[in-house]
Amino acid sequence: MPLVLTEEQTMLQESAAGFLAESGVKELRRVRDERDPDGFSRDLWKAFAEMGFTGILAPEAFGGLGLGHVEAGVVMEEIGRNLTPSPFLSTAVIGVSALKHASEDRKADLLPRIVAGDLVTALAVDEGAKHNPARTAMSATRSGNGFRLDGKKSFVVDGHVADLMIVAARTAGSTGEQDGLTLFVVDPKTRGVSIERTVMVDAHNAARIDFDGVEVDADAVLGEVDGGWKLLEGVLNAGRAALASEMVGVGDEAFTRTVDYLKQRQQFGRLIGEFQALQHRSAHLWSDLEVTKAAVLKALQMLDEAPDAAAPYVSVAKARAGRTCTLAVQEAVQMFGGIGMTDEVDIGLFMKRGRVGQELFGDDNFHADRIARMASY
Amino acid sequence: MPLVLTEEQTMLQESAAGFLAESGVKELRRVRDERDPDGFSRDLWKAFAEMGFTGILAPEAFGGLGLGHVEAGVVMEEIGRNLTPSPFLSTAVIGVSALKHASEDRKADLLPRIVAGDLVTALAVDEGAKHNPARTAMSATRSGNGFRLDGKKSFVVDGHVADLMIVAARTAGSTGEQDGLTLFVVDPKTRGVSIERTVMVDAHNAARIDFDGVEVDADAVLGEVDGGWKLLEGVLNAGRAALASEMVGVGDEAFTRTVDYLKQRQQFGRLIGEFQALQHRSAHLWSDLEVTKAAVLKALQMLDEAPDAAAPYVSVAKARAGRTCTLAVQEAVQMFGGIGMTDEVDIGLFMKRGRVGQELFGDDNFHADRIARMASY
Amino acid sequence: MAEDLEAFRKDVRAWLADNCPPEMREPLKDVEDRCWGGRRFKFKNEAQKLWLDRMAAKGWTTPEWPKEYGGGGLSREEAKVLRAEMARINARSPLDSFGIWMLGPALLKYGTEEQKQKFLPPIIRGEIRWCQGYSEPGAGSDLASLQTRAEDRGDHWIVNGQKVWTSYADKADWIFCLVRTDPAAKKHEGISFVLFDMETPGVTTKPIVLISGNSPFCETFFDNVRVEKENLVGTLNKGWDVAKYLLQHERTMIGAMGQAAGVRPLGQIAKSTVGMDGEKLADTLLRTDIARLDVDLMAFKLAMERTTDRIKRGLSDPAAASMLKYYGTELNKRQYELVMSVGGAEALEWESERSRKGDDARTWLRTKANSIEGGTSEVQLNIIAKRILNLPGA
Amino acid sequence: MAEDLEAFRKDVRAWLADNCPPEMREPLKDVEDRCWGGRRFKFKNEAQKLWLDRMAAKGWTTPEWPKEYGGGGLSREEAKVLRAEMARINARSPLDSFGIWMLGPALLKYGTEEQKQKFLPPIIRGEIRWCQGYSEPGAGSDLASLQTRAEDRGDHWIVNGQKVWTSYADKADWIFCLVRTDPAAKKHEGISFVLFDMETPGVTTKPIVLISGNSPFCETFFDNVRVEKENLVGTLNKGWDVAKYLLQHERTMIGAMGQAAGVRPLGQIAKSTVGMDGEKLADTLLRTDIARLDVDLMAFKLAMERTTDRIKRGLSDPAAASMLKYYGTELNKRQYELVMSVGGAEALEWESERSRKGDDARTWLRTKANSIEGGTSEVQLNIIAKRILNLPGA
Repeated sequence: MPLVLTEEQTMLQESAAGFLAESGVKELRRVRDERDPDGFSRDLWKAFAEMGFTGILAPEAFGGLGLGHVEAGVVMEEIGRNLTPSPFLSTAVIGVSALKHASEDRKADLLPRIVAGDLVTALAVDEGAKHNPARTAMSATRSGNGFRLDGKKSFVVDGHVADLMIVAARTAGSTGEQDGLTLFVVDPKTRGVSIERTVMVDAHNAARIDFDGVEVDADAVLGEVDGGWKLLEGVLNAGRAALASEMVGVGDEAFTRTVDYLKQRQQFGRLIGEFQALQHRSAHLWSDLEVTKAAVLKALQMLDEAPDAAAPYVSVAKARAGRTCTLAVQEAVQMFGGIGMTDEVDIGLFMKRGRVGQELFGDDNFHADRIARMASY
Repeated sequence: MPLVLTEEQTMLQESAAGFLAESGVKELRRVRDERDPDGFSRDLWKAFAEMGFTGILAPEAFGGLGLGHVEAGVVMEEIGRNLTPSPFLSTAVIGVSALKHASEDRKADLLPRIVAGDLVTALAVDEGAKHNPARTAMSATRSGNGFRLDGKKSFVVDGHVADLMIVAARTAGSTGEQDGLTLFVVDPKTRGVSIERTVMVDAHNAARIDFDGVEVDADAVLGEVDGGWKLLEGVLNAGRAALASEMVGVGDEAFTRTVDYLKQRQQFGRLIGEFQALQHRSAHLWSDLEVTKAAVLKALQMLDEAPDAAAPYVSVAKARAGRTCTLAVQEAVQMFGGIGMTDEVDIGLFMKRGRVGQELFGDDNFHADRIARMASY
Repeated sequence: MAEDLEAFRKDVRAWLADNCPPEMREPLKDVEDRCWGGRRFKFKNEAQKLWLDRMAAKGWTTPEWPKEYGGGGLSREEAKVLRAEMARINARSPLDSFGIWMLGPALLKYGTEEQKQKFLPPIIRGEIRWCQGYSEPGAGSDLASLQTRAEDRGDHWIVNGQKVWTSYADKADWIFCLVRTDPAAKKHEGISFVLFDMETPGVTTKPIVLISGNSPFCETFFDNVRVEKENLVGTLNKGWDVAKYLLQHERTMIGAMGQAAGVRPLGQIAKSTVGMDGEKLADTLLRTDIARLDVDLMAFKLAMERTTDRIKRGLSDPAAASMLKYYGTELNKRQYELVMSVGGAEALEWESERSRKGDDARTWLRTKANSIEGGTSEVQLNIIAKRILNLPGA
Repeated sequence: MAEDLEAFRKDVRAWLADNCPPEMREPLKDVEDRCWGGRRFKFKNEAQKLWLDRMAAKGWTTPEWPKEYGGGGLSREEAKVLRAEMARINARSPLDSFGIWMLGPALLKYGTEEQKQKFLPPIIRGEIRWCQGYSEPGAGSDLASLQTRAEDRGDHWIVNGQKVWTSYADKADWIFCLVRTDPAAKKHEGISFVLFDMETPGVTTKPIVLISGNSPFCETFFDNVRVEKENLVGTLNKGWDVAKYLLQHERTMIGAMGQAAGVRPLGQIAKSTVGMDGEKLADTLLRTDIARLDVDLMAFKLAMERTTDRIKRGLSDPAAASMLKYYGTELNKRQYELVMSVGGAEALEWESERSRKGDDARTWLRTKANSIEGGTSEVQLNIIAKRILNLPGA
């Protein structure tokens, strides 16, 4: 597969770019400043559905477009450029990737509602301050016909607006082990579930969720009991690659705005873009972005073509996206100077989103570490 | 103690600078190109003695100057600037630091000969490719009235010209433990010692030494049996700080020559020093060197004033010197361009010495790791 | 000498034990807990006011300033002892003040005797709060191109123009300000350094909301503001000298900020967020970054010490302040990137109690300004290239 | 299509099995083992010559060059299969050649039919070894200021001047060379791209000893050297176009060098030099640097692929080659710093068998030239700033 978008993918990119640029960064400001209770616009999400975006990964049999991760990544990149708050990552990417492993009945029930923009999902996996799924401690003990869930989850994207949660819990083994994990589909309205929305630095959705003796039926299990690791990793990898794509959008847009600014701002009687030191730093950053774009596209392609071999590519993509986006937003703020420190200008918003994207589903350290582990050193 | 040289130390610096600049980098070239069997000039070493440098750390009672590590560092920095091959580090710094712990008789025998420039010593501690004294595996087993040494040492500075070796061996405990090490004073001519000179990239002295059933008397022990760790660490710290000082000299001289070159070399119709990108990189490097100089001077002062508390300062100094010197020589070669790649110009010699200095007695990773261990994280 | 110091230490310790209220030995809960003084300042509690008054009475809000103006008159060594003893009991700073950090040193060097008598005591006692009027919309790094005009009206000037990045202008009582007194002169010439009351008619301020969510800075507008000529500091049209002197103070201060902040050791915090694997942090990459930062923080602290010691010996480099400013602020930014990395998801929370209302995140964002304010990193590098390295065209 | 490729793969595999001598499947012991061809080349052994001749006969020393000149005539996909199959059996490159890497592509684009007929076949067969005459003592990065003059004498030129950094000029048979044919024109104008035999009277060479101890480059002197006009490539006075085209090839090649070198995975080597602590390298800081390098190496490999794919789609960026050159060479330098770090004291030995005669150290030193030759990193960044980012004055 050549490392370029196909014609269809390029068309999708253009349509996503046009659609999302309409509301642009203003939408994030609205959500933040109005303290929107949902943290995103239901109308805009419906428009996502009308554009077909919600169903990119869903099979055609369930109303979706039956496209792949490359296409999802294309949309994510434009979301990144516009900092659009939406449940696209949690629902259209992660939710659909997870629910593909559900029973036919459940798929027939849930997927069309996701595609229609009527159902939001959330993945509850992290428990500590840092992403580390193998360290899942939350317990799921057999109880009656099903399981009883006890534990705490944090950094659950769209957790406070989710109609349905996918929850990783431990049915066997001990903290730190990959074996013994099981995924559950849980209704957030179940007794014992308490949800606290956590307002984040980037004004995107996240929540902490407590599970206190939450009873679920046996058919809440997604995949196999004790064998949830592989499924979870697959779902996470889909999320990581999509997020990497979003971060390329964030970093690239911050970079583009910075280069534009360099061509306008005067200091010492010259355009600051004339200063060679800034030229070299910009040229380095452009190179860095190009290399990262290749890594991210490859990861998305691998998820479509050879998902079982995708893990190292996904880690390279997420690690690179984390570092490159960080560099891009740092250079942006520094080159904008004082004005870049003000809330009036958008640049700071890119820095904030970049930071959250870096942390979500494993930062660059987590993923470089994974590369080292895979090579067993 | 203020972080500046005293008047006396400044005078010493000036005299060392003048003395060593006389032969300058030419001396290293001579040693290398003539394949000097000693790897240094005996005459020059005698001149070191006449200047009093050999006795800087030796007590006055034994003919030395009774000065401190700051003064030794002052000389080392000038050695670095001129890349002077000499046994100053192995003998006047490390040898004297170690032999200060010998019996009065032995001190009376050895120290005056060192001060006179008649005796060269070598410390044999490393065994693997990377510095790691706790991993010492070489064994010293009780045998008759003394010990029997078996094992291999590498990267022994001045090992092939030493008149006397200080050898770390294990009398108890196992590899990786600090307890159970003992230091021995060994005559290189003892039966069972075989020495291979290893020609190094920087044309400075080093050797591999095999000990095959080498018998030594009980009074060969320096310090206490099984309790050599603290003594060894003290001696190594003296060597590390002195080496850090040498590396400041190497890096600073490479930097000075580079800045001079920037003011002479024309490209694109301008002096290359006019290009802002090179100006900023040079200014950064100057700042980096200033910070490192502070760290190195402090380490030397601590060795003189509070040696038991010196370890973290020594590690900061050696780690900083390693990184800064590496950056300095890299920038030097890049800014000199093609001509910097030729043997005709000296810059490459600074890069080579910088690399060896980085590796000797622990590179910057080793020492940053030590800082982390001291803070137990 | 050493004995005198020990005696002094004993006295200080005893005095602090008696005079520092227990509430003032608690760590700051947030930035709101800092004492800035000034005409309109609202003390958090009785203890805060007591602590300020007692310290001010001894002159210890400015330990090294001359006694004649109300300062402590301490030697550098004694001041060090005082700081050490305060640190020992975790005593809070009695007074944070741009008057102390910035204007004071400039007045001591360039002020007339009358100006010193008039302005220094209220600074020391925390009665007048000052702000700085340097930057303008078109003149950020390029201060010399500033436009605020002061028209000569005999015994006073009439000032018109606009400043930005005036720290706490909305809370300050007086401003020290660069104005152009000779419009014909170019660049660095024709600028003067003047002082005036923020309540003078024609002065208005508008807070700037920062990405950290805070508003420590303002835009400040001058519309026919009357400034008395007696409030000129230094020579007419030579305000640039005063500003440069003062900038050096500011640079050293900003460079040192990360040090003063007293960040908890990252290695220890990381233990709880990433866990241990034997004797090492389980995230070995994070451990690497923390260890390398610790090496550099320690080295930078020593570099600050060395610079002070070199200045004392008359060995100061012309651009030492630029070096400390550049290196210190870049280091501080790196430190706070790691604070965020160590804090993980928790540090990203913006309003929760758990995250102390986003304290880490807000401080992280705030550090990004360190390498911009008081002369950008790029400007510092230019200065070093020119004044230290003498590179052509720098 | 895919089936055709599979059939081709089978054929290649069988042919290689029959035709690649076992000696040519051993890793290179040192650089001396490489086959450069040329009139004066001494083959190491019979197998080396056999391997070259067999591959040349198939045109597979230049798999994608047209068959009419003796090339392989393969499609890009087929060439990829050939490389993969060669890699599978660790087959050595049959021929290293600046003729293949650099001159050939330029001739294919700018050469006349006669020039192609004359020069390409001997390149493919390894009969003529070429060197490059670009840089001059005063014109390193600033190629346009070159001074070597070619005086018009009707059917030929007389060339006088000096070149530096001529790769293996002392071993090459012919040179491709930039000379100034119009001394009145300025900078990039008035330069022509010409070819001539190194045995022409008036050509002398002098090897340059490098810091690696090797001498792959020479100074080359031209003293009234006669060059036939038929050996002009491209248009008179427009040699800059040819040079630029060729530089792009060179850049991509230099950028890719680290990849092609086939360095052993550092993580594995480090296991033996620093040991393991559980499942991780005992030196966690070294582990960090290796892991980050591995991430970047993998990403860079993908960036090269992507660039090729983009060019095929007509999406090439004007300065993509500059990006690959800049990024690849800096990465390669970083990689070799780590090679030295992983190798420790052993890698510092310069002559021992143990260190393969200082192979790591010499290669490490050699990599420092990567970011200088073929346009420095600084020049690449200038090009990107100008051609991609359109920054003012770049």
